[in-house]
Amino acid sequence: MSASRPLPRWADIVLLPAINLFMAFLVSGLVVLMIGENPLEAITVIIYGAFGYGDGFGYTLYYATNFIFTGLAVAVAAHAGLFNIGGDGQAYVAGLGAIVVALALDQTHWLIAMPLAVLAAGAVGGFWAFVPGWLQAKRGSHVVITTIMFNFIAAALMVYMVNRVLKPATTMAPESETIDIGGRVPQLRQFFSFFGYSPVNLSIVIAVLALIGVYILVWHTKFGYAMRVLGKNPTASRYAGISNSRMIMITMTISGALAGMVAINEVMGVQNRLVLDYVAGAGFVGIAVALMGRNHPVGIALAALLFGALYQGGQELQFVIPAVTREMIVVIQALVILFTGAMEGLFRPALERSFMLFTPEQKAEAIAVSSAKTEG
Amino acid sequence: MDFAIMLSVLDATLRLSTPLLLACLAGLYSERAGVFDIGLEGKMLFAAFGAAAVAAVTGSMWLGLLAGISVSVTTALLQGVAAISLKGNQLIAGVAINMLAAGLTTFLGQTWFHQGGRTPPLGEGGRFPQITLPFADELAGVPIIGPIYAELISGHYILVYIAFLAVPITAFVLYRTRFGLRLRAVGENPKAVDTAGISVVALRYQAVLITGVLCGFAGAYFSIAQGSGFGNNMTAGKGFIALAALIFAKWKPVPAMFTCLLFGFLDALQIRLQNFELPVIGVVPVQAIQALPYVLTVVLLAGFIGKAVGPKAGGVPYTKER
Amino acid sequence: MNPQRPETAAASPPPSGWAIELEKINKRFGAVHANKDIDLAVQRGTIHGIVGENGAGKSTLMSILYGFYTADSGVIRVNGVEHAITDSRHALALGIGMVHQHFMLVDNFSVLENIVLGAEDSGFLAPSLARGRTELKRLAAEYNLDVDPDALIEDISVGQQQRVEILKALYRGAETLILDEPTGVLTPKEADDLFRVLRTLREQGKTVILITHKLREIMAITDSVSVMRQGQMVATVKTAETSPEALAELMVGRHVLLRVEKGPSNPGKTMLEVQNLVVADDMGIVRVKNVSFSVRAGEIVGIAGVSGNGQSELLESISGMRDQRRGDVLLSGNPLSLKGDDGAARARTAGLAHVPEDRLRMGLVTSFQEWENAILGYQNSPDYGAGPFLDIGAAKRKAAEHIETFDVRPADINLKTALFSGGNQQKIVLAREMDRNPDVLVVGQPTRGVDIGAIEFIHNQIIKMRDAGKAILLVSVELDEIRSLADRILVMFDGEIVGEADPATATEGELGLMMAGIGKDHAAAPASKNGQEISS
Amino acid sequence: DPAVIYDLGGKFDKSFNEAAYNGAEAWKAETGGNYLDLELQNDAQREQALRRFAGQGANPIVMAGFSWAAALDAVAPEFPDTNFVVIDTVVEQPNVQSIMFDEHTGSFLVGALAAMQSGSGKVGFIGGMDVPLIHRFYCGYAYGARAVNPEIGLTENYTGTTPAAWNDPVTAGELAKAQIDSGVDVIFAAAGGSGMGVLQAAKDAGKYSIGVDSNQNHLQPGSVLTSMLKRVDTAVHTAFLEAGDDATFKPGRIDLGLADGGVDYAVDDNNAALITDEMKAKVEELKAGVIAGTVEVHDYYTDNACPL
Ligand SMILES: Nc1ncnc2c1ncn2[C@@H]1O[C@H](COP(=O)(O)OP(=O)(O)OP(=O)(O)O)[C@@H](O)[C@H]1O
Ligand SMILES: Nc1ncnc2c1ncn2[C@@H]1O[C@H](COP(=O)(O)OP(=O)(O)OP(=O)(O)O)[C@@H](O)[C@H]1O
Ligand SMILES: [Mg+2]
Ligand SMILES: [Mg+2]
Repeated sequence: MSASRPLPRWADIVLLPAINLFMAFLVSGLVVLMIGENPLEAITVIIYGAFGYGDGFGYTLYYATNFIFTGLAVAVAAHAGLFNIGGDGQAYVAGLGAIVVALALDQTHWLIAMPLAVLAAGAVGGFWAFVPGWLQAKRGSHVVITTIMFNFIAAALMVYMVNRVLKPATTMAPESETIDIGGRVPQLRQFFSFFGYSPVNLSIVIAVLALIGVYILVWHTKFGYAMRVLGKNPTASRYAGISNSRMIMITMTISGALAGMVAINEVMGVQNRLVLDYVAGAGFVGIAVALMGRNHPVGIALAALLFGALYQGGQELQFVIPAVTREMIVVIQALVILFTGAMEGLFRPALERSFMLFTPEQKAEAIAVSSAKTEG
Repeated sequence: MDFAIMLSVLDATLRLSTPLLLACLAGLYSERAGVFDIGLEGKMLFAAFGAAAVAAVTGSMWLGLLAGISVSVTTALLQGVAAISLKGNQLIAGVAINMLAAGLTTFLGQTWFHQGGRTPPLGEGGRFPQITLPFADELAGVPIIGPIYAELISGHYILVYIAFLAVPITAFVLYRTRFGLRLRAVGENPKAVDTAGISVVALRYQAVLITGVLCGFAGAYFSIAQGSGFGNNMTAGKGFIALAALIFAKWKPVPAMFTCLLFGFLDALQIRLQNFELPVIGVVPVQAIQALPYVLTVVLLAGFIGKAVGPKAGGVPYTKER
Repeated sequence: MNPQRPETAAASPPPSGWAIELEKINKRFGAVHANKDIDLAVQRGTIHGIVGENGAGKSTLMSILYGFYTADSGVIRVNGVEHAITDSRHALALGIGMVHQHFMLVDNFSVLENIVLGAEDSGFLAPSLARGRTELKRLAAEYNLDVDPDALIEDISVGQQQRVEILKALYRGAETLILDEPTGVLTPKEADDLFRVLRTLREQGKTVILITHKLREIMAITDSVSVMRQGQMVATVKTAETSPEALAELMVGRHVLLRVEKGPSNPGKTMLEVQNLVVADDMGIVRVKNVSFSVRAGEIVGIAGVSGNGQSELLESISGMRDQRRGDVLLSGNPLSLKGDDGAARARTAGLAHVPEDRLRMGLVTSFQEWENAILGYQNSPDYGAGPFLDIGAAKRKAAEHIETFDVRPADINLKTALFSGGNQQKIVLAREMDRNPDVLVVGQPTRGVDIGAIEFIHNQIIKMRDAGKAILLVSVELDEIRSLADRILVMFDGEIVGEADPATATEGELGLMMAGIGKDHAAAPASKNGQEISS
Repeated sequence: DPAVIYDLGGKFDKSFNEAAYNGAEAWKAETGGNYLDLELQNDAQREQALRRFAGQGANPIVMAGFSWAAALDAVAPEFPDTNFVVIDTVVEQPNVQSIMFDEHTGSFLVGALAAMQSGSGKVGFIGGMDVPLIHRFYCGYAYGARAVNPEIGLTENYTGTTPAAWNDPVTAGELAKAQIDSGVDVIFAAAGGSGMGVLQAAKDAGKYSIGVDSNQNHLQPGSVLTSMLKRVDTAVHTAFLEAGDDATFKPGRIDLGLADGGVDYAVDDNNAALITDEMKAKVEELKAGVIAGTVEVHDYYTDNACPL
């Protein structure tokens, strides 16, 4: 037991997650079996639906775009030791920034509207996270509670704004006016017909830039260094002359601004208007994405893609196998989180043991240990 | 506000704070043992479903309650395996449980009852009645005390009384028993517990089991007391509010009760303030009133509570070197 | 005595013989062979010392005996009977108790609760607490171990906490008591008290195993001593038949100078000045009360005192980490602003370097790689990248340089800092703080838990800094260290500087009295008996 | 094959979407034909679902819910040969039929019944999500109550401001209890799935409730005074029968009201005992008046206000 060695790196980051993912699908397969459908067919449909054709892949990417933003939001805060549960609310209110700019500038050109909307959405989302950050830094209020509370407050605020302020008198549905073409983010399909009618849009470029930006920020800037010191050891960061309170406020603001980018994708890229509850829980998926991606941009990109694929593949499943309900999709997603996130250690010991038998010197050690055990 | 309305608000406060209180105490046990639990919501939802499903089929509220508790305990065990034995991330375990509950309850409900995930409405016997305490009717006429006893104290579901009874019991267990001493210790310094020759893992499992039982009560309250039957996602985020209450109360049972009462009160008040007209401003937007409990929580937290420092070893799986 | 103890315990041990025998104990941690074929036998009713460099395997061996680790192979005999000790409960049942290097106490519990934890009589606490209280009173009388049973652990001194650990073991009926570096955190007075307790234990027939880095403690109190080196047992000798020098050589494998060699100081202009400083702690309690002193270039000023008398707050205030209530800290004549929570950065800019008291809590981020810690506090320096960017190459080169000059082992800049031994961690901090050629160096507890080889090195580095004309403020609870390094000694008691002494003339007794708050104005009392007892 | 796409509430919401489902099922039972259906998970799937079904050749495609306007506006021109039917909102495209219900007039009738039934002189309204559509329900209800008793006390509450409000029986139940505590004894629940909580609370307190959309009289027999019917089921059924064929398909806006039975109040065995002949006579008189245009019911949509 004592002599088990850490797994080789590739096994740790590729093999183990693959086994866990396989387990998740195996258990999901049982659920599919329960309703009398063929699990193999189901998985084929999911994979085909998510990656097999342009439209489907486009949808996968569109969902992944949201999850990258919310995942990064959680991750950035996590590096500074802060648990931002408020990504949902931050993304939601950021819609105000996006819609105001988009509607104001929709007679110009997206090259003007989009950058300004990014700033506006970032500012509003950032502000919505800054306040909990400020309360934590100055008043010691636990950021976990305040961000949860701010999710609820955001929901109330947005309903008010949409219904009483943004909704034109002529529309029935609670939604803002529609953005004209000049205020919309171009769709990828305008450049690659491959993507069919899917809503994936240039926001994904922002997402990729955000991934790279966060990587540089966290590991290649002095600010990121300070952030990580704070996250790992707040006493040491004070010792190092880092202003913990300022770091908390700035980090939360960055985190909120990242979450706010969901508004660009949704409001300006897909819906072309502000609708109620357009975030649709992406903020919470972001928590799972960040945790599964180990708070690293590469991991987040992969996890976001996985969840995007599950969302889109799940939708495909509903089309192809009508017996599959949307709740089953949620169950499959939950199982993926459970096996690849929470129970990732399930197969580690077994894997470690089998790896020990691979190289001769480790083999000798393994034998020595097991014989020692029998002696003792 | 006149006396009758006040009674009505306080009466609703008790009803609304009960599930919060049960969930909050549930969370208290595992978090005091060093296991963070954001899966309260999921366990309650599972329990609500299990309770309603069994109560609907058997027509017995007691079997329903038992089922709710068993389902919740099983879920707690699954979470325990992930968070304690497999040393997985406790937060992810909670997130996974919540999602699993959201999906699986509706899915199973639909598969079994074909009512869109709902369970059939419960008849007599399947749902907890409101208990009239002795002499409630006789005393009702007595001024002040009468109505307070008859309307506020009497006439609740038995689970309400259980919830409030659980507070002194929890306080007693935590501060006056061997188990409580060890529980508090393992959340602060598991290594100290280990070197004292007590199994950290066993203790944490026990704590998580109690969490499961209490979440079972809370879930059952939703579906077979307050409601009559299970509805999709009927816990509606109460698990998170309970968690906030737990932090607010600094992980202590009696403050937890007062916090839950406060949250319940704000909720009850919110419901009655929807058309409230302020002198100058006029009718307050309903959204503002609905946001009130949350805003107030933030304000109170910032103004009065200050830093909440949880059990030191919370969130960290215990690894024993061998 | 203790109903929790099963029958397996040595209820009536044989009158003489071995309390503990270890044979061919082996333990590996991955590639590290921490214990190699270790043999050790400890006579009942004696105090047995174990010495060795950092990482020699001492703690591992004792953890095996206490059932915290399981040996890969080997035999353990207790009172001549072989046992496979599976866990701590088992070890306790065999009458083995251990006081760990890092205390295993629950900070927000009372002393009584900590003692009773795990040895409760019944499901309800009240009877256990009542019995604990009486038993505690008895043990306190019998072994001279006074503590307030109702005090919270976080409120009592480290020395008191250690008593609680010992009481915990005795309460459980320990016949053999293992102490892992018990004096590392104690003041001389507290150490004296501890040794008195240990002697009492020996008189009562108990067996004590003592791990320490301080050879004079070995010489003063043990009956026999074992030396470990790189996982092996290299010698076991009667204490009476050896000397500190011989032990040191056995430990390190080379000759070690146990004295600090330094020339006279050559003070220049005042670099650090503290004026009427008043500082409060996190709870708002005033811990530093109107302190004034100054440190000049080229001198080492030592602050002696029992820990918890305001030294920590003083250090934190001088280094910019803690806001002052009143008064000033002047660096090269300029007042240091402590407003906000980034005063430490301003202090560094003003030429101050700070080696913190607690390297793990403050001075290092243990989950970082070594190179990342090599720039902690200096992360904003242009040396480590222009503008907002961090030049990792430059940081790594600097880290490699530190490792080279300070002989940090293993010499691996990419290793996680937690995996370095205490001594090497301390070197990492020192290298970082000394490297910037600061005008003022503030050092807290530089050699806590560090082996003698490393102590020698660290002391020499500090002297070198002084000789290079730096102003050095040294805060230590080790009187020996203060006396051998400082050019002037200030004694701190209850938040105030209660006296100044010349290290050349002041005796340990005089200093000890001042540290206890007696003879506030002038230390004139004769050397106390306690002081002499352990001076070698 | 025809297709129906439910809104986010899900097909078994015991209310609006479920009514659409029932219409489709009725068509299936009647004709033996097959239909496609789909539940949405999020807003982004609207266009995807429309294209998917249209691409598969489904005709007609029926959508339930007021949130379809934008998606349908975008997709309808892409499939000129497919007929679309949307309920509760208006989309002006040559191949789209928009079905609107006069919720205000139906609510007017149940409001009148409520006022007649009330012994306390106070009636209540509990809406689901606080949106204009539900205000329209309320306004009709209030006018109806005032029509029979100008002194009637009215209390208006909403379970919430997010889509979760459609599915929050606990809050709805508490609102009902609060209204009952303040003296209200008849409550109209226009709250989708949340209405269950209102019906339950009224039953527990021995008061009366009014159901919505489908006939909910059977849910708490003897306590549900009546239900405001909004015949989404009939609309879907009719659409399935007629809209698939261009010969019978009628694009443009269609308003269904009292005259054609699109909205109504429900009387069946479960509540026959509650509705006295006198009440029935009065409400039928009002109904005739509304149809004839002699009784005016304010439509919230006309000015986004409910001047009482
Ligand atoms: N938990 C562990 N995991 C892996 N290796 C370990 C662990 N603990 C100790 N070691 C290894 O065992 C060796 C012995 O460590 P141990 O703590 O026993 O040394 P020590 O003699 O007590 O040192 P010190 O004087 O610093 O306390 C170390 O060199 C280290 O390599
Ligand atoms: N978990 C571990 N895995 C691998 N090596 C370790 C581990 N922990 C410690 N070591 C190694 O153990 C050696 C000594 O570590 P040890 O823990 O004994 O020092 P320490 O106890 O911190 O020192 P001190 O007692 O002086 O504070 C170092 O060489 C370090 O690299
Ligand atoms: Mg050690
Ligand atoms: Mg050590």
